[in-house]
Amino acid sequence: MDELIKVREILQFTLGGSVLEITYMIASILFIIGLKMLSHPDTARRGNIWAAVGMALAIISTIVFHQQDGEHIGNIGWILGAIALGTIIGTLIAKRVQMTAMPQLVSFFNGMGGGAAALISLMEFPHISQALITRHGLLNGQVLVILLGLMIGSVSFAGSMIAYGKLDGKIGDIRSGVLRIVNIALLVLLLGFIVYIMSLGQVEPSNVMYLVYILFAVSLIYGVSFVMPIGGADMPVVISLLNSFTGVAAAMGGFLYDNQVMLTGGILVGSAGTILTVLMCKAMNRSLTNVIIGAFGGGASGEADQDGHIKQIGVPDAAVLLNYSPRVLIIPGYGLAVAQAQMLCHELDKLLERNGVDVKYAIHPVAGRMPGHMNVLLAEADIPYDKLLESEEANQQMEDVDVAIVIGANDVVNPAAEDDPSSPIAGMPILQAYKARNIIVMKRGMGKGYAGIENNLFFDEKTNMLFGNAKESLQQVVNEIKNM
Amino acid sequence: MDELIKVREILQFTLGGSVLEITYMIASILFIIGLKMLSHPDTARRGNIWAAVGMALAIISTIVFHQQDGEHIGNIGWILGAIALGTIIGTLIAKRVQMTAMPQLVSFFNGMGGGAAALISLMEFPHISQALITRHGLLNGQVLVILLGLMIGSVSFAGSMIAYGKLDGKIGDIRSGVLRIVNIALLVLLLGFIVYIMSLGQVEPSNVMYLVYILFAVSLIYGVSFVMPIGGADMPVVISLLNSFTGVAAAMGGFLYDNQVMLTGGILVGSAGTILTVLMCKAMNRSLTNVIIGAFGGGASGEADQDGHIKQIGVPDAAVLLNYSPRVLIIPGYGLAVAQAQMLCHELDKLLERNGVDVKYAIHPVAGRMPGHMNVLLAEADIPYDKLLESEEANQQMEDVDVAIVIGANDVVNPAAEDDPSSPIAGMPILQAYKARNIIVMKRGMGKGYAGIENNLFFDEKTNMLFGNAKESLQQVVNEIKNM
Amino acid sequence: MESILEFIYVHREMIFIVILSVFLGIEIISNVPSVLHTPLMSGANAIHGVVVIGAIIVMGHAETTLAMIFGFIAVVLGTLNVVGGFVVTDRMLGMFRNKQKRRS
Amino acid sequence: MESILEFIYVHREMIFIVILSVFLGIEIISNVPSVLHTPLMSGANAIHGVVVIGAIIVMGHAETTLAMIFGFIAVVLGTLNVVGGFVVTDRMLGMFRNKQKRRS
Ligand SMILES: NC(=O)c1ccc[n+]([C@@H]2O[C@H](COP(=O)([O-])OP(=O)(O)OC[C@H]3O[C@@H](n4cnc5c(N)ncnc54)[C@H](OP(=O)(O)O)[C@@H]3O)[C@@H](O)[C@H]2O)c1
Ligand SMILES: NC(=O)c1ccc[n+]([C@@H]2O[C@H](COP(=O)([O-])OP(=O)(O)OC[C@H]3O[C@@H](n4cnc5c(N)ncnc54)[C@H](OP(=O)(O)O)[C@@H]3O)[C@@H](O)[C@H]2O)c1
Repeated sequence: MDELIKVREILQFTLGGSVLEITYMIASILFIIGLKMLSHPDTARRGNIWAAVGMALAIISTIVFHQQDGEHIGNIGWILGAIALGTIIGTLIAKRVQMTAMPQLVSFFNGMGGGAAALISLMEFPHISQALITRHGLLNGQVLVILLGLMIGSVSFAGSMIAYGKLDGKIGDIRSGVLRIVNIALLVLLLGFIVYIMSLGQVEPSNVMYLVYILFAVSLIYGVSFVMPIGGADMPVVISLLNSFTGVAAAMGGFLYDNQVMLTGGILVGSAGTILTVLMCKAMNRSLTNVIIGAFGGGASGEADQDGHIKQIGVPDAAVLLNYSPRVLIIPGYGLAVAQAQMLCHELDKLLERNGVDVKYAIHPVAGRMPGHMNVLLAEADIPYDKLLESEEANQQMEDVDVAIVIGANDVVNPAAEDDPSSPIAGMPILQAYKARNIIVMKRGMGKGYAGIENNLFFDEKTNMLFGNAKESLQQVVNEIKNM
Repeated sequence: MDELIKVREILQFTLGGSVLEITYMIASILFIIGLKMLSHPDTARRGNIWAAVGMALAIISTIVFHQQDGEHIGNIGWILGAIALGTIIGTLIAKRVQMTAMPQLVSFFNGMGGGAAALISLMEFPHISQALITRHGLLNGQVLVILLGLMIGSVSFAGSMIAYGKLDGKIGDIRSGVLRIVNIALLVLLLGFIVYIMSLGQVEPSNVMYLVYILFAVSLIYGVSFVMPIGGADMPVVISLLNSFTGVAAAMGGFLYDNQVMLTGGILVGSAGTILTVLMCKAMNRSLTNVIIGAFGGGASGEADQDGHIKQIGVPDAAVLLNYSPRVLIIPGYGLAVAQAQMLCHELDKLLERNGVDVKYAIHPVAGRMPGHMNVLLAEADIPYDKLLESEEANQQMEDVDVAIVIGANDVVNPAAEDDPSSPIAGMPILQAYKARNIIVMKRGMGKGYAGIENNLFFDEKTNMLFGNAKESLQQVVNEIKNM
Repeated sequence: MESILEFIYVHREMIFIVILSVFLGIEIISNVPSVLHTPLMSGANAIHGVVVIGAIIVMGHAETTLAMIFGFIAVVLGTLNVVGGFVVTDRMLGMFRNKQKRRS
Repeated sequence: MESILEFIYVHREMIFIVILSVFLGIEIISNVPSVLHTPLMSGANAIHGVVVIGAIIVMGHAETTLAMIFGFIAVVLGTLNVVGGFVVTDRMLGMFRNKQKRRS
């Protein structure tokens, strides 16, 4: 029998078909190599380009060679039009957006992929193989693949849009315990609904399309309510998770069309994305469940004693302190990114170096709002790579640091992570600025960081607060030092 | 048409068939996990067991569930008998053989696998699908897969047997430039022969079986002549290479039977084995071509000036020197392994430690005759892991070492690797024993090491030779120290 | 149950591909430094835009107007994902490419 | 030429499996410490003993005596490869298991 099948497949063989398969193989190899290169600093950019080349190959080859039941791809004009449209819009958006808005952009593009996967499922449901239906009714693999693709794609689409809105400041957080229960209920409902549809037996798929639309709608709702209660600070993790969802949705398409490049591409991203999500959580010292279920920050917890007094410092004093210290460590945080003060930071650093001060930067892995945020910003300002210390290294040297300047950072230097087990950030590895001989904190006021908790470092004996927008404060300090 | 094929496959579906496929999937997963765990020291042993479980599953499931054209596996009695026989012989050999004979054993078992693959191809050639032959003659994928499997399997079988014989001292090296040319000619001949068979057109496979037997014979000859000129010291590399060959041969069987567990298992080993081969070469600072083509050692090259005088040392003096030195470094080599002196070494080390001497071991990656040889031996003697220094670490500390005792090592401490660009070991990273304040060399006489070259270290001012079998010399030194 | 087993049987090779891809994805990523988390996420994001191929197939065989419209939207969305994803990743990596080079 | 393309077309899924396995094998091994080279080689050696499955299939469907004899030999050889390989690897690793534990 095996023979028979092979022979049938052989009869189906066409030159174009095999060229298509070969391009798909090449594309998959390029995806793998691209992903591999993307995970090493030196080769990352080239990796991205290789993957893009693979994608272009796969798309072009599909348009030229793909056949279904002996028919070539039709509507080519419209297809090329749609691709052109997508390309133009995509490039424009991607090129125009500010570096600080990168995470929401990734989320937006991710949502697009999810949406495409959902639409494909919607379109393909009525075309389920008659032979399969005669044999098993709707209880067959094709239906399962289509419905899962629909559900996962829609959740990914809706969730990504909400994540986008949140990061863009358009949507606030809804923190409510009820939503969590609703979410579990919705998920059960969705899965139950898929089982229900599949158990309908020998029906004509087009007759139950309304059920599929309901599934689509509920999935969208679930996507929204899944992301809604998660805090904005956790969005990078959520995006990474949704990213792997879209990967799986794309892979479902691979099953559907017996298309191995969709399958490998999708599953690679699905598994790599899952691991990446876990790695991100680890970097913030949290578990994935904690991110999804336990909303982070938001007033209630972590009551630090606010009785302490804070000590302010003037710009001239700060300048003197910095200029006459042998070793200075700069700790940048989210505030520096918002204030776009990275160039000034570099100016300060060069100035101090010229005056014989040893200046280093301490980069906390989750400083800012996305992983690698600080590295990207400091790199943008041309700060040499060898000046950047990773957390552990910085902490080892902290006791020898004369002045630690905390610029717009808060949570990442909050000693509560080490002292206070009830704190929402308890256990997160921090930069131990409190160990330095002197600390200067530059921020606008006594505003809280993303975790929304008080920071005892600001009340420390050794801490001097320099209030004001990071950019202005830095400018003043720089001017002061120049005039000395 | 796609539909049609799927439907045909569906008709072919049986419960047993799907159980078989599921076990194959599980087995493949276990292979992957096993291999992964095997490459980390902490999990290696468990990894081996997981892989073995996967194999057992795959074998049992094949016997129970496999069907071909609707027929189950027959001759079960004979099959079980063959398995029992293989198991008994395999276990006995594997358990009885000495640790020092491990590499030849691996080679032997590898050859068995290659032989099995070759036999399968021989058996399957007459059964090539009639439909394929009608369509393309012998120029089809099945023939290609069978012939490649035959060739690679036979080469691996014959090569492994020769490697086994060499390591076991049963076969000497034949070093001749002619053999190299013969080898290239043979390889071309083999590939040409495969092309020739495939171009025969519409013939009955059983009518050309004699050609296949010729291919088999020539492949065996090539396997022999491929390994023959390679020096015994390079056998571990060759075995690793042949190991990956057998993997590929097994994968050919996977293509033939549409059997994914054979495919994944075979290819995994094929690719992992290739990388491993490259890594091994790197550890010896050589390239793969250099191993295969450039015969190593063998008299002619590397004329060290033998005019220098050697200085001998007596056992009592050696004992005193060791006992009153603050820091001693032991450099074990192949001679220690042959003399089985690892236990005594540990005794010496404990004795010295008790007398306040700091004793460490320096492990060169290619000391001995297989990678990790020294680690295994020293571990066998219960020497704590933290006493073992890797090459680089040891070299950094070498200048502070009061006495370096070189026990049965030669090439790995030969300064010619650094000084003499014409030396066959030029460029290999060595343990820089010559930097130590004093050197004691324990060996039987002025015999050469595997590379077959003179060692200037023995003529060094600071070197003291203690001639004798490593085990006896060590015993004497230990006794002497005990009596002090 | 039987229909699930049948699905597995018929798609056994696809399932092997899935298994291998899962492990490969994990292996490839598991040692990535945290600096690269964001660009890597973004690059991976672009790769799953391969779903656009499905959209092209749908559209290429669309018969009804509805299918055409949905297909068109799907192709646009998929292309956005692919093109936007790669371009944005490239931009991100462009930021610290030069610095990283010095490191090696 | 056409028959090669046809082979690729018919076995496309198998070829994908090959591609993925190749990358996976490389990824898994690439960071192995040199101490483990020998046991790893030996363990990998045991895994390709999976060829014994092919031998079992041949023997299970053997019709002539010659096929039976060859099949029998193939199964014995394959089993030797599998069993011997795993046992010898286990023995090797047993030697330094305890030491290695302390290390972590
Ligand atoms: N990197 C990631 O991947 C990632 C992802 C998700 C969540 N997070 C979370 O984000 C947080 C990052 O910590 P962080 O220390 O970098 O930042 P942070 O804890 O969010 O604190 C930022 C501080 O900057 C100050 N600030 C804001 N705008 C400023 C301006 N223009 N000039 C000067 N100061 C300004 C704010 O105080 P004022 O209002 O008083 O000025 C605020 O306290 C962590 O909780 C982390 O877990 C990070
Ligand atoms: N580890 C691997 O994976 C591997 C693989 C392939 C090749 N190799 C090669 O093997 C060599 C290993 O270097 P090595 O320094 O360990 O060994 P070596 O260079 O082969 O030297 C061994 C020395 O031990 C002495 N010896 C032999 N039996 C002895 C005994 N019973 N008691 C005392 N001494 C004895 C011999 O001298 P006497 O005859 O004077 O006693 C000989 O000079 C390198 O060239 C390496 O590239 C290693």
